[in-house]
Amino acid sequence: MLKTKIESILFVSNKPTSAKQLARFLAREGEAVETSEVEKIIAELKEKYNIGESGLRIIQAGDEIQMVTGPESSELIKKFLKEDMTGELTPASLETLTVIAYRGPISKPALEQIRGVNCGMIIRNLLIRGLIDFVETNGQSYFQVTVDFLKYLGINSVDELPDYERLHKAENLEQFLEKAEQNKIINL
Amino acid sequence: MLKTKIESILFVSNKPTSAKQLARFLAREGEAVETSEVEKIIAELKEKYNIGESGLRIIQAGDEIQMVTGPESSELIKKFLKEDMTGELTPASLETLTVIAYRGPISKPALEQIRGVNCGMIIRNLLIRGLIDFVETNGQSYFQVTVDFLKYLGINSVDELPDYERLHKAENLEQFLEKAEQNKIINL
Amino acid sequence: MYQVSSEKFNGPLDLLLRLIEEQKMAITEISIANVTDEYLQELEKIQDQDPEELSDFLVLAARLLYLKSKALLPYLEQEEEVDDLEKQLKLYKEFVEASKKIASMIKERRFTFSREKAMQQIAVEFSPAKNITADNLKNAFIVVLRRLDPLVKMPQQMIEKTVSLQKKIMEIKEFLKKQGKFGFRGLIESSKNRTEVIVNFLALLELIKQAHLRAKQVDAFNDIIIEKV
Repeated sequence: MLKTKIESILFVSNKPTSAKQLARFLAREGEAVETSEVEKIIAELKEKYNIGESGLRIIQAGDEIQMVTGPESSELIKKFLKEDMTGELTPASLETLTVIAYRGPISKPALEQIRGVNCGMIIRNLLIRGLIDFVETNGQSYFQVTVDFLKYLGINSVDELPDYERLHKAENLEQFLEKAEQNKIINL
Repeated sequence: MLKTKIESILFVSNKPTSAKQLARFLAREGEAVETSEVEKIIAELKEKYNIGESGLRIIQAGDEIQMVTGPESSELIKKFLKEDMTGELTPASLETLTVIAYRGPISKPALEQIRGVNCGMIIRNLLIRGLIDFVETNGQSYFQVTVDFLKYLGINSVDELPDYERLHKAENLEQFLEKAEQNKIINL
Repeated sequence: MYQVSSEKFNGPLDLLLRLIEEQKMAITEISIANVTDEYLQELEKIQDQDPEELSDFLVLAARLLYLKSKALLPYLEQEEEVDDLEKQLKLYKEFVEASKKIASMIKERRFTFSREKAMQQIAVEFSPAKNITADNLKNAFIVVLRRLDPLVKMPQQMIEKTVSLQKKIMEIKEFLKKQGKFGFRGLIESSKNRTEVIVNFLALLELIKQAHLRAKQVDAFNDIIIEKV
């Protein structure tokens, strides 16, 4: 169904798109369709979302269309999106931040091997909170703590963290990473 | 309208959330509401999105809920987002994942009783890939599949798995596990 | 991460199930007992296995031999506890079949997607938290390091030579040549770990089966005396 497909695309798309762009994308993917047909479907979707009780809208400015939340929720949404940025760090977030502080710059795969769980969401949250950032080398991102983080702790660099020398190069951690690398699990 | 607000939040949230989290957030924002009320609204929203022709879904794994695209659009959306899903699973990982999907939340000993083999490493790998997570009760970890697992299979919740009812409550399983516990004589 | 070198089987139940299916038999106590010899042959081939996993294979071997030797050692029959291997294997098979269905669902590639917040749409704003303190970080890191310990130690155990069943049988035969008889308890107590306990037990059952030795027990609580036939 073309309609459900367009609905899905509007949902995942973070930026405005147009009927023309959509028609072109669909054609490239083997779903040849006229722009006018896409326009008709968009009109139907607008009816579905914009009329009556709905938390979602399809808005249009000129040719640009986008799926967004309704205006009555906008204050709440702003606060919801900020939720992640305030308050205490969860134990899992604190642990992730710690590993990045003591072992950074570190790749996501290495970090996940050390913690033994997926860290995608937490990394994103720490990035948004400005506690970590990353450098890219050979297409791989390496995460490290930010200058703001250091300042907040009142130190000039990570090696001023308590017991840094000993913990940073802890023997079992080195052995563990060596094994992990031998097993070709991670690219360090 | 609480319902449109929850709908809006589910739309903007890029990570899974739960009825409890939503109720707590709404309460903080001056919209005192019971978790059970939020659960009722979520059930209504599921009906709105998951039934009939729709490009969007609301999926649930354990307590975690997320709004996602419908599986019919999979190929197209993948191209649109230029995203690639995770690689292959080994047969042993897939088998472990299957038991967790049907029987979760499940403890490691119970899982190993069913598979007849130590599952430590496989659990670790599945955790790192974000396909399972765990809840702790009385110091025991119980593993369950995540929303990411549902997204990988294109289903709305585990009870859509083939034969779910039967395998989830597989005949005699409870007694069988209990007996295995008592029969340590044989397992030494 | 430390992948088992022999990925041939997804564990002992998988091996057992395949052996029974090769014979085109239904899962019954009899068909299970019938593939015991084949199971032991396969077990001999499995080497360099993760010790935890190997001991799982051995535990099942012991259960199989127990099942098979019920006829040979009638007094075992009297023990009321029933080893429900048949039920366990049937249940395991259900999940194996379910996992095949899941595999084919994944092959259909009906993935669904959630919305991604575009990073550039969210203003990064330095937002620290009260629980970010140097001490908390240090303590959290120590917890992480401690959690790695068992993972680092495990592969070292792997280097330890696996006790082979065949070797053990030879050892017991040699020992009996010199001693004539010995106590079962002593044999179990001399074992260094769980794996060896099971191997010793297996070797013994195998020798009894092949009628190389005989087990005698005066009453239920006395040590079992093993004698050369």
